Amino acid sequence: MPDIRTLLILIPALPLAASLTTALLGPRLLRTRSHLPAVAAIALSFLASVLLVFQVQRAIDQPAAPAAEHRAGQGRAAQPIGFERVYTLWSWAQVDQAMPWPDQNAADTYQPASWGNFRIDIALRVDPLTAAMLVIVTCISTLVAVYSIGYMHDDPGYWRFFSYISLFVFSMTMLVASSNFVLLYVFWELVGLCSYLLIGFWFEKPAAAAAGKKAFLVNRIGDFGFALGVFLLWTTYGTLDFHDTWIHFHHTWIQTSIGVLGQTRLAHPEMFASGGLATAIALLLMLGACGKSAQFPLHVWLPDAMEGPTPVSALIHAATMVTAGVYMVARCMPLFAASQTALVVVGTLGGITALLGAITAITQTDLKRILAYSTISHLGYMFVGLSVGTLAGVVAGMFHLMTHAFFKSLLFLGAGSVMHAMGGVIDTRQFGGLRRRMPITHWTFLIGCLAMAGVFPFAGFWSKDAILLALHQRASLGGGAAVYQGLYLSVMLGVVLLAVYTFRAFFLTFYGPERIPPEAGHHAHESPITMTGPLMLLACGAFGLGAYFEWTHGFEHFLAATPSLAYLGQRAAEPAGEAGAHWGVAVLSTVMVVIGLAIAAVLYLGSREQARRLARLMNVFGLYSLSYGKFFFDEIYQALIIAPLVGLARLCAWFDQWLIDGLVDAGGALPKWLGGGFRPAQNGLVQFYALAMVLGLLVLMGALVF
Amino acid sequence: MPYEVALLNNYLLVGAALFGIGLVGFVSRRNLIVMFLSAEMMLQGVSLSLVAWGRFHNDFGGQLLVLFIIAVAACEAAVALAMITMLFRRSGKLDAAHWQTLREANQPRFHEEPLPEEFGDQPLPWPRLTPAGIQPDVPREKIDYRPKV
Amino acid sequence: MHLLLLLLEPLLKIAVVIGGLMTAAAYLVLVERWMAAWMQDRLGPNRVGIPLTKIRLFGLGQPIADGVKFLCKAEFTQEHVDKALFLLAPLIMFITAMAAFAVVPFGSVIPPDIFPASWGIKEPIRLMVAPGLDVGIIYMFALGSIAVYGVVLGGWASNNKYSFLGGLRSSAQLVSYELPLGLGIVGVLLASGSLRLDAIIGEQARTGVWNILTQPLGFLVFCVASFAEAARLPFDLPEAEQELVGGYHTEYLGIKLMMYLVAEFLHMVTAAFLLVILFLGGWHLWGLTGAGEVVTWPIALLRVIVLLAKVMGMILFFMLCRWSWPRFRYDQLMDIAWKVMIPLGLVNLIVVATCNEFGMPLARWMGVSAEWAMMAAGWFALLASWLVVSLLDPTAGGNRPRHLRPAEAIPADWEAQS
Amino acid sequence: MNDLPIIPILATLLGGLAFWLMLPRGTARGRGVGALAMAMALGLAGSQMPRVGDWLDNSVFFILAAVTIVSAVAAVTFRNPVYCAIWFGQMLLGTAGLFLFTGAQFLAVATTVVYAGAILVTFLFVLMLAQPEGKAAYDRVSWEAMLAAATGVVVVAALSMIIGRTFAPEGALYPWLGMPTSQQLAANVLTPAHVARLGGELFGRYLIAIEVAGVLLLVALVGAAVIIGREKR
Repeated sequence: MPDIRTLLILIPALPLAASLTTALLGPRLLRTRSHLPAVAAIALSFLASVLLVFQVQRAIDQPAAPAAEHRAGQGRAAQPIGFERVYTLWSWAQVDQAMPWPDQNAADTYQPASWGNFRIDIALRVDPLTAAMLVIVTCISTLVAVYSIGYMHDDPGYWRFFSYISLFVFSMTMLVASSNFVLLYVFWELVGLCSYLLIGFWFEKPAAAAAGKKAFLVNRIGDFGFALGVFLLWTTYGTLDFHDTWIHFHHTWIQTSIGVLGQTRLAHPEMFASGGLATAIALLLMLGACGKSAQFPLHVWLPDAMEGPTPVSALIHAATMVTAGVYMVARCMPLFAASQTALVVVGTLGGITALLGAITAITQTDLKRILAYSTISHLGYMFVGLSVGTLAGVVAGMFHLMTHAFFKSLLFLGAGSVMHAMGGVIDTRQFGGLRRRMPITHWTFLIGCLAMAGVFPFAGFWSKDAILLALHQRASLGGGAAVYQGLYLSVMLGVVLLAVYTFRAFFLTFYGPERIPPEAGHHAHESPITMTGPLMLLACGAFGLGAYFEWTHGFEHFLAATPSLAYLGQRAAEPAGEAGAHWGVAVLSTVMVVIGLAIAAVLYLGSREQARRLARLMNVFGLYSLSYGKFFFDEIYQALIIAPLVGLARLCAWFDQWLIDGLVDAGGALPKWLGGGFRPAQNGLVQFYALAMVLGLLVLMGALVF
Repeated sequence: MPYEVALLNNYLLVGAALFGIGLVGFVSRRNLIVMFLSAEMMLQGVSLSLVAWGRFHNDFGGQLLVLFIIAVAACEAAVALAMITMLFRRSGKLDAAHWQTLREANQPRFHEEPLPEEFGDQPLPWPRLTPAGIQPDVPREKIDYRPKV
Repeated sequence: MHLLLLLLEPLLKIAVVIGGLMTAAAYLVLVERWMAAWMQDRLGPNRVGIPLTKIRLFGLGQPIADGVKFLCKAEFTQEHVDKALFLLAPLIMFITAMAAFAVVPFGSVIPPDIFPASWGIKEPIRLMVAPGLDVGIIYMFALGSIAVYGVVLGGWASNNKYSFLGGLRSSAQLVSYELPLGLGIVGVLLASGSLRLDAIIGEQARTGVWNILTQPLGFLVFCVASFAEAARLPFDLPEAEQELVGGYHTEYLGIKLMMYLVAEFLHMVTAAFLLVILFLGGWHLWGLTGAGEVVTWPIALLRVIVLLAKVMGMILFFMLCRWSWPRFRYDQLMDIAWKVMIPLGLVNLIVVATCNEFGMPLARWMGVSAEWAMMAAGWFALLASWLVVSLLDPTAGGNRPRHLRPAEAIPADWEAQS
Repeated sequence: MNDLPIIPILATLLGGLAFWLMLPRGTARGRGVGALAMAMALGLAGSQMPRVGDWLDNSVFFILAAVTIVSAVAAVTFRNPVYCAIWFGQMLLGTAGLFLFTGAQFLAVATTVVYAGAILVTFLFVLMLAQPEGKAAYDRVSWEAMLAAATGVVVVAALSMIIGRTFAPEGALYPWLGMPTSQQLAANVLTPAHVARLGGELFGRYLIAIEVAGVLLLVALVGAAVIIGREKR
């Protein structure tokens, strides 16, 4: 069994190699075989991730590593807790003493001498959080890549697609495996780039190009916040590493730097910044997460991103990339935990997003868009879970992240299958009753819907339940309890909406009279095995994964070995799990789901006349329009931000064109005008040139003589 | 003045004179071939000085430098004659002033003053021989016309 | 007194050389005519003897009569010629031809002991006009290249198409054949290590091996090239009577024509001298002349006689060749120079250089002395080159008139295209 | 102002005037005057030059120098390019003589051989391309004859001034210029084994340079062939 280091390097390296290979050889050599390197590399990457999880699990079970023993007792480093390994491959940049020691902080004697050394190591880390993310990412990627073989089979950009997908897998795995904020930021941007490339994969299509651009620009806002957060981190902590840095010197380990999320700092919470500074850092990081994970003010790009190929929607815009924000918040939980305000803000944003997405999803007619809003909503749940700020909350959020990855990619791929069969049509008004034509898609989609709606015992039930439970517990404690109570209620309400829109989409697609759009042509049949195979595998995951982990508590225990979360668990007074509350929450949520399911069935399984009537009724107060118009976010942004900016840009353009360019042109005209005076010298006569040379010679000789 | 110094002095003066004469030729003459010869003449002037200095310093370096000058002059001759031929093929004359293509766009061409009449292109007469029979009925100009030998 | 003596010696030598050469040239014309007559099985000039008597003296008076005739011709300059250059051209030709003999040794030395002691001559007197010139052979080359001007200028100044064609032909021919001429010499220079002709003879005499024995290929190349340089048949295209009515001297007559003709003969004599000196050992003859610097006067005399005899033999060979081969066509002439003689000269040069550098190891390996090794290499090179040349035959290509196929034919509007 | 060098200045000015008169200007007027003035200028200049050695040396040198300079002037001022080439050839011979006079035997003959070949080809070009009678306008009319002559005179005057200053008796630069004795000269640059020493230097100290010169010749050959060959298409 390969060691952890090898596995950790292999996981990103294989997709990178595949990406380069496909990019270089794809257009000429591989062509329709372009999937081979990508699928093979991602599958191997998945295998390596699974092995890595086993290695990590074994390391957790074993006593602390010998190296750690050596480190123990040095300086202020505490006995390490949890499991983490950092492998520094090489140093990318190093500037010693890039920042002076802050005098006002002189009393703080914890800082080692290397404070302010700006160094960026290409350092890979592995801890349970990373390992879990790696498995989720590579697993979904493998299945989606296999699915894409069928889905993209006659696309002219076949090689390009697989090159991008491999590049994305590389970036995403590096993102979760990187061990400092700079690398995190770099790969954060790189997944953004992949997202942009893949949204605009069919760049000839104006809508796709515009959607790619929009995603990129909206993400820039978030990334701006993220970058500011990183700067603030640097000025606050004097390092950007997650981990403590040790060097081996004279047979002893010497701690040279205390990482932002290093063991030492975790063991001494007073070393974290506090107050306004902590809130600022957390909120800036949260802004980045909002952008990447499509949270409330910045969620507008995700529905448009559905212009990309459906596998991309499934992989990037449902299962993996959009969860990068969740991962980041989970990773930086100690920083968030340092500020109660920040946690409340995160929770509020998540709650707003969850409700907003759910309400919007109810009235959408585009199948993929319904799923997109649902994704937004679920991401909101995850943030709500994280905002609890306890181990249970974080685990619940991450648990939901995992189950959501499975059932949402299942649903997206199912939608893709439908879309494939319908010849690219995805508007639910144009087709229906497909259950007989596409049985496998139908059944797997059903499982996905059940899982998403959170029906017992499907995966979604358990993770959603965990979030609700964590909220419930938190609400019973002090400090913003009212906010968490509100969040709890709104999530409960969201569960109803969730069930409604999920089954609305399901019924609209697979029930009712059979309708097939003319575009479908001869495609209107079940999809090939490369597409249905992943569907079935994902359905298995969506069905059993939640229950398995809930019963074994495997996921929870595994994640709890992550150092930062472990300290969180240690510190926070974990309220004793009251079985009654647990059961109460579960029953309540199940009731909610049943209500929602019933509403959907009544409205959409039959004649759908009620649905129309209800829509008219709702629209009396403009509610239907509000939902159908996606709360008019795009229009509001257009009016409030884009239009003033365009005006400003026009002003700048005028300024540039007339004043700046005028000055520059004047600067250019001056030599031209001066040169005009010398033009006669350039008369093309060789003799004249020779004479000029002689005159120059004479000047030189004159200098010699006189 | 000692012999060696006088020799050097005189050689340098002759070299300078050759250089100057070649210079005047290069600047004023318009025939490409004559310009080429003038350039060579300047090289000769320099060569003369080099040889004299070499002797004055009791060193072969001057002579060897002249040897290299000869080599370079040979290269120059090869390339220059090739170019002269090409230019002649294009324009039909050896006039350096004809080739003003590289002048600035708004600069006028070299203005050629018309030659006085007496230097016009007069045909060379054929040798006048005693008529041996009836004179052919051809105009006189045609008989006498003789652009080139 | 010293200065006068210093001047006297070369002046005396110059006088002897000029006088001798002029006479020799005149009588060589006679010899050539006899030779031609002999080869064509007729009598040749045999009538002119002592004027106003019946004494014929085998026609020995013929050159004198020719000279008198030339001198007495009307000195007529045509109207259409370029008068200055028309006069200058034969002068250049004649002067360069004469001046070339400044560095030619006519023997080795005159020992000082035959002069009266009162004359104060201590050093042996070298039998050449300019013994101090260290660049002898290149000097001859320089004069040879100046001589071309005589031909070209004469052709051009005559203002006559045939003359001009002759001049152009001659310049191309002479420029082309200067290269094999030089290549042929370089081998000899490598072997003897000097540019002086007397040093070259001395080296051959010292080793006793004439250069023709070690460098037959060089001799071949040099011989052919010197035929061409002297514009002797079969290389006499510049003045081919049948084509150019005499070439560059069509318009010449009288003393100017004589200068041309004498100069041509002198070229042949120069070529013969050079061949003898460079390749045939000069004044050296095995067992007769010795090899040392210091000689007694009979040996000195013998050396002069040997040298002149060899030269006479070469001249006869030249004349023999004249009536033995037809004239080359012009393209063949050029092919021989560029495709045969220059490569052969290069081969010779490489062989000689290799022998010079690795001669001793080669000889040791072959178990013979260095001279024998060089000879073997030289003759092997000759045979191999001869084989290669006769197999490939670079000059064979243009022997038939080429008929232009329609595709190759020049289009009617070629002028507009070009 | 008594030490103003009257005669050299006069010679220079006269030479410039003569040059202008002799250059082709589209008219034949004044050419004879120019030639006369040139002869006077050269005579004046020669009278100011220091003597070299005994009368034989002197006469040889001054004859060679006169031939060279006169030929050079003629080569530049003759209208017929054929004559220009001939005069140029004579100038070369004069230069070769000067080389020989200063002991550079090899250079003398090498100059003659190489330039005779090169100039011969040039000469043929003249014969074939130029209008041989010098009838062409560009042979008849110079470009800015006066300006050119004036520039030439200034250049020569400046050069002569520099030379004169260097060797002026009062400047007396030459004592420390390291003048070799005649024995040293005879052992080195005037050695009887002239060519051997020259060759030794050439293939010893200047080996790289001679290789580079060879490459340069090759490149020039190829370049000339390319320039000519391209035009034929």
